Amino acid sequence: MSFPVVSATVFAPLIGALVVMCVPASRKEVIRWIAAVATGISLAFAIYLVFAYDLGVGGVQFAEKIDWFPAFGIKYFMGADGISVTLLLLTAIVGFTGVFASWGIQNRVKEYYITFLSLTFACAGVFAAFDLFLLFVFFELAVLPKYVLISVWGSTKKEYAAMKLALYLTLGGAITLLGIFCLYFVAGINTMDLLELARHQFTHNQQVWLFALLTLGFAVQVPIVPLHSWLPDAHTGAPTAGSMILAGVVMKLGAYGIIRVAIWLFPEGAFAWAPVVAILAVVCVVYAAFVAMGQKDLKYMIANSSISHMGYSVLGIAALTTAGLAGALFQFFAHGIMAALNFAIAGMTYDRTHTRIIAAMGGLAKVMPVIAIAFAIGCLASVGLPGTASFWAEFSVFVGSFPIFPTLAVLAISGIVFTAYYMLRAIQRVFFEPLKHKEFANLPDARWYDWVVVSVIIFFIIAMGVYPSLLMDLISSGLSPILAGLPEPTAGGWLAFLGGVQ
Amino acid sequence: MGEPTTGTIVVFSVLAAMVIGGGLGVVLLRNVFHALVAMVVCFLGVSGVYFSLQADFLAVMQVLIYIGAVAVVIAFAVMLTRRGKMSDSNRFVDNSVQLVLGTSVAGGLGVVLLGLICETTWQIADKLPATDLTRFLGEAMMTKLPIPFEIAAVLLLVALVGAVMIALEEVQKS
Amino acid sequence: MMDLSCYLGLSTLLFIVGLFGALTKRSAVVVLMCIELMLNAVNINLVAFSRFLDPGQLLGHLFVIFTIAVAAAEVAVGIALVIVLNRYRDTINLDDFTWLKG
Amino acid sequence: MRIETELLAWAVLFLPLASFLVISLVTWPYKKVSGLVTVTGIGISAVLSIWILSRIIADPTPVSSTWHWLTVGSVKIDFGCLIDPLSASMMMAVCVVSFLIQVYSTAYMEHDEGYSRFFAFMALFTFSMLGIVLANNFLMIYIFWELVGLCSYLLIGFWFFKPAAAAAAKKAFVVTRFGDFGFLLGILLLFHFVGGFGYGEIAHAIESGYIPPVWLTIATVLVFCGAIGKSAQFPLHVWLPDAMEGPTPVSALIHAATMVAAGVYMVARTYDLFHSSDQAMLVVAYIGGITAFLAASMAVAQSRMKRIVAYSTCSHLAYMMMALGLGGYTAGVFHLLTHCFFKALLFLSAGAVMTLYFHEENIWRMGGLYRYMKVTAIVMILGGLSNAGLFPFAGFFSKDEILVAAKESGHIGFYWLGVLVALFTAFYTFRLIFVVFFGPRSEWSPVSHGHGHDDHHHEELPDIGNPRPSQTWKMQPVDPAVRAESDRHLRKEPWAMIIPLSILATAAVVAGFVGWPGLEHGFSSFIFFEHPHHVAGFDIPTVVISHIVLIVGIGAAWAIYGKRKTAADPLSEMLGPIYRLFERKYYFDEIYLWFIRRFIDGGAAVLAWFEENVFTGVFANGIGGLMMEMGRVLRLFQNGLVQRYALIFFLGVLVLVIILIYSVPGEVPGAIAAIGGVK
Amino acid sequence: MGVGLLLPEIIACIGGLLILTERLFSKGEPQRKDAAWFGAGVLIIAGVAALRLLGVNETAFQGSYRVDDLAVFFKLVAVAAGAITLLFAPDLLAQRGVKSGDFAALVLFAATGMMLLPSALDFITLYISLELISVSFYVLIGMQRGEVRPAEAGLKYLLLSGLASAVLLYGMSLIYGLTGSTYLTAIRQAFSAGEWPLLAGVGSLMILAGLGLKIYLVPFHMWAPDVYEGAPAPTVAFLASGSSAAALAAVLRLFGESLAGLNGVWLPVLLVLAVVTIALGNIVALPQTNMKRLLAYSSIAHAGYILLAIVARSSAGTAAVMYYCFLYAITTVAAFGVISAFAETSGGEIRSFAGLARRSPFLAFVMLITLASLAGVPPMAGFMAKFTVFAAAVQSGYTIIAGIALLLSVISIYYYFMVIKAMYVDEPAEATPITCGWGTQAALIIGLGGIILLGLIPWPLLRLAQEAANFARF
Repeated sequence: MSFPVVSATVFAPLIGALVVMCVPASRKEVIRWIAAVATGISLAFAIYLVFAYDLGVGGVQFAEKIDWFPAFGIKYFMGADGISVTLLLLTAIVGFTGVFASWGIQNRVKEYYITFLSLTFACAGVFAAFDLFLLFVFFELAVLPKYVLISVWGSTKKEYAAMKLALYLTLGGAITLLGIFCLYFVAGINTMDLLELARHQFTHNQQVWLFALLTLGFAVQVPIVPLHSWLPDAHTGAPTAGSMILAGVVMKLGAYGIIRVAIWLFPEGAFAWAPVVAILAVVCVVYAAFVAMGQKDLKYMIANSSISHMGYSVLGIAALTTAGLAGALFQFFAHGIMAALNFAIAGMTYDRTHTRIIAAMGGLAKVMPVIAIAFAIGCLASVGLPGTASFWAEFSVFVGSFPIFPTLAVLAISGIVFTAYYMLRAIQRVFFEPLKHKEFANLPDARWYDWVVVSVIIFFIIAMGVYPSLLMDLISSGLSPILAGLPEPTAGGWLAFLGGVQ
Repeated sequence: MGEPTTGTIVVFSVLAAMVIGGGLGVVLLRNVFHALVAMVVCFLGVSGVYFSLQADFLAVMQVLIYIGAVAVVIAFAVMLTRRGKMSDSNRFVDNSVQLVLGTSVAGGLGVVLLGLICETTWQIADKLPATDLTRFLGEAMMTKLPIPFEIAAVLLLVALVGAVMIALEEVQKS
Repeated sequence: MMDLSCYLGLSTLLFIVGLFGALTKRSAVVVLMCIELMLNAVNINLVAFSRFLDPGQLLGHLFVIFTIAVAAAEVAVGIALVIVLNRYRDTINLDDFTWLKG
Repeated sequence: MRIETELLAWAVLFLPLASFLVISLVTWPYKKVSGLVTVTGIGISAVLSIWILSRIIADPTPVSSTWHWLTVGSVKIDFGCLIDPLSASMMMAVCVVSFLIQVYSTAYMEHDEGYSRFFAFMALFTFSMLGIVLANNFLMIYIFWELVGLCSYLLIGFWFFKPAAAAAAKKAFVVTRFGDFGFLLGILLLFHFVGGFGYGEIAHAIESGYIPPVWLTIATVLVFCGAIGKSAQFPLHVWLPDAMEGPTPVSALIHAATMVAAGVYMVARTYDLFHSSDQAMLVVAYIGGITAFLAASMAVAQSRMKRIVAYSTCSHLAYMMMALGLGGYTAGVFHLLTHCFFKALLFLSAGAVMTLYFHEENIWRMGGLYRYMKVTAIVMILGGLSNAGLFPFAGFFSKDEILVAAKESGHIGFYWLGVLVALFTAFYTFRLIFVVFFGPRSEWSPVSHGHGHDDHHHEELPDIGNPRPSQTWKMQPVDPAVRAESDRHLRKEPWAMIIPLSILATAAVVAGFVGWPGLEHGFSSFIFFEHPHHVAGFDIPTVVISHIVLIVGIGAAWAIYGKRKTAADPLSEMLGPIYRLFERKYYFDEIYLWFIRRFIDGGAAVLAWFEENVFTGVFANGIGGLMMEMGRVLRLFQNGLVQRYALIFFLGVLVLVIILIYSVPGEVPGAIAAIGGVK
Repeated sequence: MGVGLLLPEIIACIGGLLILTERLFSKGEPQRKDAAWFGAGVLIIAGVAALRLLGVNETAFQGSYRVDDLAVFFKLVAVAAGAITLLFAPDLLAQRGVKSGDFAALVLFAATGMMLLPSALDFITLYISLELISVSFYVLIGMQRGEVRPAEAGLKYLLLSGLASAVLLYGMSLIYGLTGSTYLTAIRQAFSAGEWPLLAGVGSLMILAGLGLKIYLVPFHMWAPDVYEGAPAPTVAFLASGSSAAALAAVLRLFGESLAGLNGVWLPVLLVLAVVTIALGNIVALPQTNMKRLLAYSSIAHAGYILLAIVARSSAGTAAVMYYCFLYAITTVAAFGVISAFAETSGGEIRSFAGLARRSPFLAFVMLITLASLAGVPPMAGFMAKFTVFAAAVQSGYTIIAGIALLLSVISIYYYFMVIKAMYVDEPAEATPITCGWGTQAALIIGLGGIILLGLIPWPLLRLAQEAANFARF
């Protein structure tokens, strides 16, 4: 087997963590740089994958297979198809910038970076695993670091938030695990290899129920309303980089699971449940948007807006059309980096002003122009402005879902207005208007490491906004096998009455 | 094995009376010494039962061990831990719930077991046991069950040493 | 001679009496005594069975030998513990031993 | 060698973007350089655009070029430009006007610390508008549409530290976004039926009737929503007056050439679509008519210079919409082009007045300024005449064509509405001019704060609104001596202002001649829909009517304001409540605000409460707490009494035995098998 | 080769005797630890001897004793648990004035019992080995002096398991009476017809109750929390890991094989009790403030998981049980190793864990991994164990039961993570760093390595278990 690029991408942060373990806790600078290098290597590999992946060939490339747990036909099967590559890139970006976003942390730096790096590792692993068990292992692997990260370095209600997150995610994990057992024994071909499982023909009933079970499990992680209650607290409680990776990557794990496992293995089930999923998705979009509007705390607002944005993804998934799914996956990437940016900014302002209450800030743009501009870009990205990656994501979700669920799509699209409303209001109240407090008058603007975070993320936001096909083609090629199993999409199943465009 | 003769019936009822009476005595007598004596009576009754079952060896062992060892040890324990007036040294628990529930559970279990035992049919093998029982048992012990035999030895050792470890050094200390 | 169920009934009664005492008596020593009663009941069972059902092997007899030994051992240790507790707490009433709970 | 036209077009499009990038990445620390970059960048674009226009005039066959941009499943997305007479001339107008505004701004923004930022944004703004102009498919137009929205946000909120400006920027973006919501839906609907975004494809689909008529109408109306938002048509016009919080050049750019023009241009651009559905056309016409009247009437009662001009813009755009809705394609587009020039002129001159006059905006603090700023006054009067549509000014030709078109369309009601609006136009335009330049100086005129123009944005001048007799005595009249002193600080217009102003003035005067009725190869034979629409000559009655109206309007203005003594608006006395209605903009803002507060914010608050108390309170904490309580209760069984434990032990045994007895022995009892679940 | 089969037990037993005799002649100053380490060595040798028995598949002493891989596997569990315990025990006992010799000897005897029990193929051997374990533990629990709690715990354990063994015996006597034999094989044949009187059911239930006490089966679990809290940590470590494993082996033999004909009776009972056990263990653990009690309830919950695998009644299930026992043994021993390293002075209050990460990163890390493993967080061993168990349950069709169990297991995250929080988030009451003897360190490192390695490379051990399970029939 040639050099295991995928494993290298995934494991680089873990190795970094192990190295950090060996460094005395007092050498903070060294530790930070080790972390930066580790994630940097991972990022480099991820970018290499993006360009090395052969679209002509398609399918799973750079595969690495080792028997691990033969009793259950479990393999260590890592690989990369278009989707994995995209999401690995996302993870690498967020991980890399996350390291710099937490450069300012002084308290227990060593443990911090160990936790953070292992979290990055776990998330990356999910996207690269093509063995169901392995995927689940990475999935669960992420819970503990999240808990520690939030409960040790978090801020408001951190312990409550951390525990809530742990419980919710474990709940989701438990349901998923049950689903995995069922599908494993129902298939009865003694393998956890996704490719082989995808080839196996499940009966219609099996598909319907297994899809429901697995999706329910993954939905907690997405999160889909009403299983979302953990998210705002967790995102708010987490330290800056924690929020970044939570919103940027962790939220994607669940939705990725839905696509990679539930839909791929059980297309008919997906088709049967699509209307329900779609309705929930729209509820996410609109409900979360309104909740975000009602928030006084900046991070709570961003967190809720994240739920709203993931709603678009789920809608695209429910549409089960190429455009819809591609849009959903592109939204993973777009929202991933965009949310990371927003949380990074929220963190920077919090570090300086020591408040997150929107009303308490104001006029900061004069004091910290760079941060203000970055936040503006982040907000505009989340408004889905053309020129940012999010535009393409949302647009193709709309294109993909509109013919299937016209009415729901219209409701979802109305979200763009609300988003604009509260996002711009946030900018206005935080950065515009005259300076509210004199003591804010001489706060420092972005430091060099803030510059790294901001510039890297903004670069990708704009680059993918201008040249989306780089990832879109990867995603489409990754989707082709999944779509192959899907029946021909038709308007809204039993929800056709929602709008007879057909 | 034919119908029981009146003699056996009488003997059995006497023994039964000793056993049950002794048992009840342990539970009901207010003075713990009397309870102890009742227990001895009960044990004697049991060994009598063994005799009636042609288990002479066991009967003897019963007397030796239970009455010769167990009862004595318990007697020591009662001595060592005695306090207050003896006449009221063997009381029921105060907690009435415990009392009621305990009684009813025990009673219930008894009813159920007795009922089931009565309605169960046993395949009686009508043939007599070996004549020299002790020998038979000894051989069986050595051929069939050497392991339990050894373990029993270890177990008794453990018990002895353990008892010493737990209690004795305390005595020296204090 | 008497038939089997008489012996079984007898042993059951003894068992129940012992159980009753074990559940309701206050003094640890008496509870130990009651447990002994229960074991005796079992022994009656075993002996009766082996007499009536397999006179050939008399496994019950063998079993009884061991139960008697074990019973003795248990009593020894139990008494030791009771004495220790009595030394600390100046009581052998089980309902006083509630330091450990919850 | 000959350079391809589309290549030139791309150059025109991307030069402003380039200058934006250069400024924001490189030259932002150096004010002068940044200004220069934008001016040169857009200057070159202007030259190129004129060149392109000349080529198109020579050979009007449309040129287009396309890059493939993105493929999502079956969706193909192109990035292409379409150069035909319409886009070429619009491009020319945009570039030229924008260029002149940039030049003007170098003087206007001289003392602003955001100088570089300003020019960067202006360049981006121009780029976005050019994108709309050149777009050859709906998605692309939508993209640049949004970018225009972004730029307007950035520029209106340019002085973000002014609460009013920040609020106005947000308002503009969100309100137009509301229109874009419809626009996007329309595009998606069309795509759903057509399977593509290109104008060509859609036109073809319409011809071959792929689209059911009812859906066609719906789609068209939805697309028009976009135009309503951007062109500030009723009922989404509310953002427009607030948008005046931005620097004047921005207002000029927004209102003359770019943002609001985009709506009209889009309708003209996609005219196949609109023309294919009569109901949609009617909608356009009605919206236009209503807005034209509303805006004109509001303009009558405003007291802030820029707002008056802004409403005038609004009503003129509505005019164009009306024309397009009534099938007067050429007329509408023609008015769009001429309007670019004279409206830019009006704004810039208004800006000149303000910047020279200590950044005072309230016309009631002015008066008799003619003798201080003659050039400005003259160009403004020229612009005003063009605006009011006096022969032979540019406005005249286009306006008359619209009236003629209305007449021909048979909807005579719109004709008279147009006339009425013309009357209003004449009146408010000259109300403005008379109050500002003639008559006595207002006794509340501001005094100079020395030359410290840098900090002038920070202090908010008290807004006296329209002083009414009831209010006049409350004011603190300025001591004449002080005023005389400060008047000495009044500057003359710098050349950077004079030159653009005069160029625009010339354009405003002569631009109309290209549309001289009956002219061979005139405008009507250059830009037309389907077939050229030739007018033999002037439609005399219309000309007469419009001039009567004009004279009446100006006369009334003179009668009321020309000879006024006080700084009170006599009209408020005459009209009373109606005046108040005009002044308060028909209370649209109040109504909308009430709606938003009540439903949007209210709903948000309710849902936030719900989130906190139901999802968190009941679901999460509730279940957790329940578990914990169960734990505490069950814990009580573990009370340390060993006999209690024994009791529970034997209770367990007893219960099990009893269950055993009462359950069917043998196979696994049915109930339990059920628990076991299914294999 | 009768004796050869008994080699491990004999080694352990003789080791114990040697230590005792040495005690007689030595001054026995309490600081000596060598006896314990000697004991550990003996156990390791016994383990080696046991390993050599792998693959031999013989029944001896007229069918009363059987050595097959299943038995050997459980012997190994006992050996491992005992050896690790003996490594870290003396560090604590030395402070408590307990002669490590006494402790070691008793551990060896208990281990002997634990090694015999899985091989016992008739009631008598089974009962006597069980009692050997119990009696040794009465002493192990109660021997620590200078404190009353151990004695109280000891007495409670003694009384309850005395009653339990009375019930067990009664049940055995009934079965004996109905089948005329105490040999499991004979009993198996007797019930193979599937026809059986009600009394047989009662008897099997009584046996279940008697053994249920040892395997924490609700409602026979009540002793566990008190004993865990009262007894010294090393004792609990061995009790929680070894004795329940041995008892489970007995359950496998008895119910899986010899009472298979009666499964109409005990299968549903176990099914329900398993769920109840999981629920109760997890829920009552929530409000606990004492680490040892908390672990007691977690043991109860884990017993429930294991029961699911027993209920599955497939070779996969049996394998899962064995596998789980091994991993759980190591994990628990490690956990109590940490407790005995520092928390015993405070009686194991969770409060005393506050800020452990500052005071001793090593201990905190071990505890972290251990708790993660108990909580079933991959890639720790505990996760793999849970995985196999639930897989077995689902495979046998108990999908819904498994689902309920999984959901209940989510609760456990709360209390495990609360401890993690205490260790890593809270501020330490006193900042004095904690040092632990190298015996403890060695034990903990072994435990840590076991947890992580067996989690990452679960296959070899699981294969062993599966092969054992495949010919656990007799």
